[in-house]
Amino acid sequence: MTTTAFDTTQTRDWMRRFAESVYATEAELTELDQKVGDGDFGTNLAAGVRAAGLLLDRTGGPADSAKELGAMATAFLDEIGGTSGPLFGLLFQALSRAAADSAADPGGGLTTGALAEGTAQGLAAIRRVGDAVPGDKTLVDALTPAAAALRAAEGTPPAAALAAAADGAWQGVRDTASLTARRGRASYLGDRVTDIPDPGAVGVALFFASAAATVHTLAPRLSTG
Amino acid sequence: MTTTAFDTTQTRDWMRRFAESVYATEAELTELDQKVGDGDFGTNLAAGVRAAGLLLDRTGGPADSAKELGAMATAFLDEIGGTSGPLFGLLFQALSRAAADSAADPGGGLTTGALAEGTAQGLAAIRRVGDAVPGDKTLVDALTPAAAALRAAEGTPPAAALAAAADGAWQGVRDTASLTARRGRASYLGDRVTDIPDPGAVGVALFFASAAATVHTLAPRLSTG
Amino acid sequence: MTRYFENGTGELVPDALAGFARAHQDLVDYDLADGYVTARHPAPTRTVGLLSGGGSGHEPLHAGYVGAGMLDAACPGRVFASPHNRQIFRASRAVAGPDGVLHIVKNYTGDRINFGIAAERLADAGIACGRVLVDDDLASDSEAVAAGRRGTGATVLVEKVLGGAADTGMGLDALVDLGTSVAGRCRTLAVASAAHHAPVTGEPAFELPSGELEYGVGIHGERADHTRSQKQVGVLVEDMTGVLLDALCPGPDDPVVALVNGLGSVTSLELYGIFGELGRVLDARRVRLVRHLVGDYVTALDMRGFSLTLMVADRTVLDFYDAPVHTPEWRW
Amino acid sequence: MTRYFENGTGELVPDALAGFARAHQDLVDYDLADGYVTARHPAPTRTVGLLSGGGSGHEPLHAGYVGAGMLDAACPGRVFASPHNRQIFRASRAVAGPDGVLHIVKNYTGDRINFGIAAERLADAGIACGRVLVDDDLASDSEAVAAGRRGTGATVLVEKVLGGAADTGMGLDALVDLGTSVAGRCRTLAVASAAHHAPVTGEPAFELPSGELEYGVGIHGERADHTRSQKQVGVLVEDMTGVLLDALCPGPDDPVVALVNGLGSVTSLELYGIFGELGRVLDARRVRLVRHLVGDYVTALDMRGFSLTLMVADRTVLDFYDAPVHTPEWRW
Ligand SMILES: Nc1ncnc2c1ncn2[C@@H]1O[C@H](COP(=O)(O)OP(=O)(O)O)[C@@H](O)[C@H]1O
Ligand SMILES: Nc1ncnc2c1ncn2[C@@H]1O[C@H](COP(=O)(O)OP(=O)(O)O)[C@@H](O)[C@H]1O
Ligand SMILES: [Mg+2]
Ligand SMILES: [Mg+2]
Ligand SMILES: [Mg+2]
Ligand SMILES: [Mg+2]
Repeated sequence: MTTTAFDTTQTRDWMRRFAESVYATEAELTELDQKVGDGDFGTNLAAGVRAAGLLLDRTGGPADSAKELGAMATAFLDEIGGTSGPLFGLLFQALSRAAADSAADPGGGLTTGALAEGTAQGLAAIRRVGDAVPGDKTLVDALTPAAAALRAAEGTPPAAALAAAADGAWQGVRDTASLTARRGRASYLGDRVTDIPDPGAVGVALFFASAAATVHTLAPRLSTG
Repeated sequence: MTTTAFDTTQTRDWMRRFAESVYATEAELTELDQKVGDGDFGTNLAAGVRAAGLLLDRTGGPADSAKELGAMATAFLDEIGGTSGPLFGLLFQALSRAAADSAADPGGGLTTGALAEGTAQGLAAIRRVGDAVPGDKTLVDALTPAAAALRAAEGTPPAAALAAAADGAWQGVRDTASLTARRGRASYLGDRVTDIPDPGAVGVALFFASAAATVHTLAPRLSTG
Repeated sequence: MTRYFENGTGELVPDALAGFARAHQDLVDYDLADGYVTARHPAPTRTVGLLSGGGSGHEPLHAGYVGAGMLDAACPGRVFASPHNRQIFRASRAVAGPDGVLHIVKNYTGDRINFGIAAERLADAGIACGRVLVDDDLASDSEAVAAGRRGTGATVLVEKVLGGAADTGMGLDALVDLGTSVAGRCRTLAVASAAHHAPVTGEPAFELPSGELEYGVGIHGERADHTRSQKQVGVLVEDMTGVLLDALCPGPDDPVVALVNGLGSVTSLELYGIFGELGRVLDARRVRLVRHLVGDYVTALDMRGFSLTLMVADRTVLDFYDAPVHTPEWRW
Repeated sequence: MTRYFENGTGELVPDALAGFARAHQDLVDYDLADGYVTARHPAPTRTVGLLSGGGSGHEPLHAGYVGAGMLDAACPGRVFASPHNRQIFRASRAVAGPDGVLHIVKNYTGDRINFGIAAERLADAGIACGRVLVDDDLASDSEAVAAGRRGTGATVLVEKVLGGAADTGMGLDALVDLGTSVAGRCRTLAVASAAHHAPVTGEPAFELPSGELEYGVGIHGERADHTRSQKQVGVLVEDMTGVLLDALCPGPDDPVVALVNGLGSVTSLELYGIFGELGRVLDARRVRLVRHLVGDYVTALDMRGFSLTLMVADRTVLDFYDAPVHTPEWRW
C-alpha cells in the first residue's frame, strides 16, 4: 500500500516530522544565517511550521495529502514574511496542487510522479519570483538536485524517491559551502564568507529528509569531510 | 635657604611634579573612579593641571609662590567642572592667599606656617561648600590628616612638613578603603563597594607627595597590607 | 531575556506595536489582526495612498513616519524579516485612494518578493498599485551583487518627499516617476564599530576586533564586505563623503540634503560631531548643503554605527521635503 | 578610538557642540569661548531667563531643549562632569531677564557646587538668581545617602513646565516655588541590562553577568546598590511602577504624566513595549495617565537601560506642559 502513493497519514507524519526537524535544528539554522545573513532564517521557518500547525488545529485537520500540503502553503504564503517564507510557500503550493491532481487519478494519494511534478513546478515558481539561478548560493541549489532525483525516481515508491531527493538536496547544501553568494543577504559579504552552507538550502534538505525520519541535528550532514 | 620657606622655584617645581604625577597616574585614577564613581576623576584632575600650565604660559609665568598657586586656583575654579575641580580650586586659592600673606612678612616665601594656615582654610572652605565630614569617604579624609600634620610641623622646614602631610594624606587614603561612602557618586552604591579607596583623597595625597618627588604609580601606596 | 527588555522571544514586535499604538492614538490606528498601522488624519487632497514596510528593528522606520504629510500605512514584519504579503495586501486595500496605492520598497529580496505578491493580489482586486524601489546603499553597488544596491537611509527622504507630493493630489504615475527619480539621486554609506545584538540570543551578531570598523555594513547585521581600522572620525567622514560625492556628482548649484543617521546605539554626541565633520568636508568641496537631518532615522536594532546619506535635490523636491509633516517621529 | 567615533579623547563634547550649533543655527547660538548654548527666539514675555546644565553624555539634555518654550541657556560640562562655574556665570549673565535667572539643577554634588559658586558670583554682580533642585531618583532615596536623591529623568518635565510658566511672564520667586513643587511630585527609577562604554577606554563601565539587571542605576554609570535577575519586562515594569506609585501616592483624580526614557542603546521597540506595560499597570490601578513621552530624553551615553518617571500634575501644570515648544529636540 505504501509502495505506490503516500496516504493522508503518511503525508501528515512527514509534515509533523518536518516541523519537529525545524524546531530541533532552529538554533543551528540561526547560527548559519548569522554567519551568512541576518540570523532569522531559523525563526522564520519555525514560525511557518507553527502557523501551519495552528491552521490545521483551527480547521480540524486535513482530509487528504493535498490539504495537508495546502495548509503549509497557506501558512507560509499568508503569514510568513522574510525572503524564504513565501518561497517555501510556493513550493508547498505546487506540491499541494500536484497532490490534488494525482488524488483524482485512479489509485489516488501522493505518488512519486506528483511529488516530482510538484517539486519541479515549485522550483520554477521560486526561480520566477526570486530570480536566482543554480550557483547563486540559495535554496535553489538544494531544490534543483532534489527535483532531478524525484524525476529520475518516477516509478519507484515515494519513500525511496524522497530519500533520493533528500540525498540530492544534502549534496546541494554541501556544495553551497564553497560558493560565493550572488543573491540574498549573503551576497553583500563578497568573498568574506566561505565554507558556510546556505541556510535556505538546508531548509529544503530538511523538508525532504523528514519524509523518512526527523532530523535532530545538522552537524553530521553539513560536513564535507 | 630652603630650610625656612619655599621660594618661587621650589613652589613651581612642586606644581610641575604634581602635574607630572597626575598625568602618570591618570589611568589608575580613572580605574578607581570607575569602581566607586563615574570614571572621570583622572580626566578632571589632568584637565586642571593642564589648564594651569596653559594659564602660566599665557601670562608669562609667575613672579612668586602665591601667583604659582594662584594660577592653579584660577584654572581649577574657572575652567574645571565636576565635583572635585572647584574643591581643589578652593584649596589652591587658600594656599595662594596664605602664601601672599607670608610673602609680605620678613623672610618672605612659602613657610610651613603659611602652608598650615592655607591648608586649614582650604579644608574649611571645602567642607563649607561640599558639606562633607571626615568619614564620608571623600577627599576631606585625606585633607584633614594633612592639615593636622602641617599644623604639628610648624617650625620645621616646608619640605619636612609637606612630607609629613603626604604621609598623613596617604594614611587617610588607605583608611577610606574600608569606609562606606555617604557623599559623592560612590554613596549611591551603598555597601557594594568596599576596599576601594576614594579617588579624590588620592588626588590630595598626590598633591602633597609631589612636593618631594613625582609619583609614578599609585599601587604601592594604596595597599594596606 | 539577557539584554533585551521583552516578554519573550517573538513578543518584541507585537508588544512594541501595541504600545506604539496607544502612545500615538491621536495620530495612528493599528490593525491588530493584520498587523499594520494607518494614519488617522491623512490630507483630504491625497488621491493615492502611500504605503511602506519592511522588517522591524529599523525604528522609527516605518511606523514612526505614518501620519499627515508622510505615509498612510506601514507594514512592519518580524525583526529583520519582510512583512508577509497578506499584511501588505490588506493594508494597501485599506489606504488606497481613488488613484490607487504606492508601495515604497527597500531593495531587499524578501521585501521585493512579498510586495510583489501583494501587488499581484491588488491587481486582481482591481486596485492600481505602483512601486518605488529605494536602492541607495553604495556598499552593495557591485557587479557581484546580483540583487543590486540595498535600500537603507534614503528611504526616509523618499517617504518625506513623496508625502509632500501626494498631499498636492499628484497621481500614481507621477508619484512613481518622482520617487524613482529621487531614489536615484540618493546614496548612502554605513559603518559600524560594533554589531547589534541578536534578540534571540542577546549576543552580538558578529564580532569585530577592537579598533576595527565594519565599512559598508547593512542595516540587518549583514557584515560589510571588508573591515578597516578605525581612524579619527574627521578622516573617516572625509573618506565616506568622497565616495558618496563621486557616485552622485552634484553640480555646483545643486541643492544637497544630508542625513546623518544613527544605527542604534551611537550617541547623539557622536552624531553631531559627525555632522560637523560632514559640513566641513562639503564646504571645502563647495557642495551646497541646504537641508540636513541628524538623529536615529533608520536603525539596525542596537548596532553601534552610523550612515551618511546624500540626496541631490532640486527646487520641487525641496518644496515637498519642506512641506508640513505630523507623524509620531517627524514633525514640522 | 575603539568604539566611539571621535577625533580623540576630550574632543567628543566640543566637536559635538560645534556640529549641534551648525545643525540648529536657526534655533540656538553657541558661545564657543565660554561653551554655552542660548536660545535665539525666546518669548518676549519672559522676565526670567531659564538655565540648566550638567555633565555631557545625557543628550538631548540639556542643549537639545534650548529654544522657545523651554530653556534660554544650557551649560554642558565635560562627559559626566558638571560645568564649571565661570561657564554658568557667563551664561546666566547672558540670559538673565529683568527679574533675573533661574537655575534648574540636578541634585549632584558637583552640579550643586558649581551652580552654587556661580550663584554667589551672580549675587555679587547684582543679578537675581533662583534655584530649582531636581531630585527625583528613588534609588538614592535612603538615609545612607547624605547627598539626597539624584536628579534624573524628571529634569525634562521640570524644564518643560517651567518653560511654559516663564513664557507667561511669571516672576523668579513664583517660578522657584512652582519648579520646586513640580520636582517634588516626580519620581524616577532606572534599570540597565548593560553598562555604557567609557569614552576613554571604549570598555564597559562595569560588567553585569548575563541575565542580571542593575536595578536603580544612575545616569553616569554609577552602579545601582543591587542587581536582580532579569524578568519578563511586564513583571519588571509592574514592580517598578508599584514602587513609584508608593512614593507618590497620586489620588484617583490626580492627572499623571509618564516618561518612558531610554538611557542610550535600548531600542525603540523595547521602549514602546515598556510603555504598553506601564499603561496596563496604571489602568489596572486606576491611575489617570493623561500625558506621556516615549523616547531618549535623558541618556547615559550608550547605556542599555531605561527609566520610568511619573509626575503628579494638576490643571496648571498640564497647561504649562502643553504650551508650545520649539527646540532642537522637542517641538509641538
Ligand atoms: N533570490 C533568491 N531566490 C531564492 N532563494 C533566496 C533568494 N535570496 C535568498 N534566498 C534564500 O533565502 C534564505 C534566507 O531566508 P530568510 O533568512 O528568511 O530571509 P532574509 O534574508 O530576508 O532574512 C537564504 O539562505 C537563501 O536560501
Ligand atoms: N561632598 C563632597 N565634599 C568633598 N569632596 C567630595 C564630595 N563629593 C565628592 N567628593 C570628592 O570628589 C571626588 C570625585 O570627583 P569627580 O570625579 O571630579 O566628581 P564627579 O563625582 O562629579 O564625577 C570623590 O572621589 C570625592 O573625593
Ligand atoms: Mg535571514
Ligand atoms: Mg567622577
Ligand atoms: Mg531577515
Ligand atoms: Mg563626573
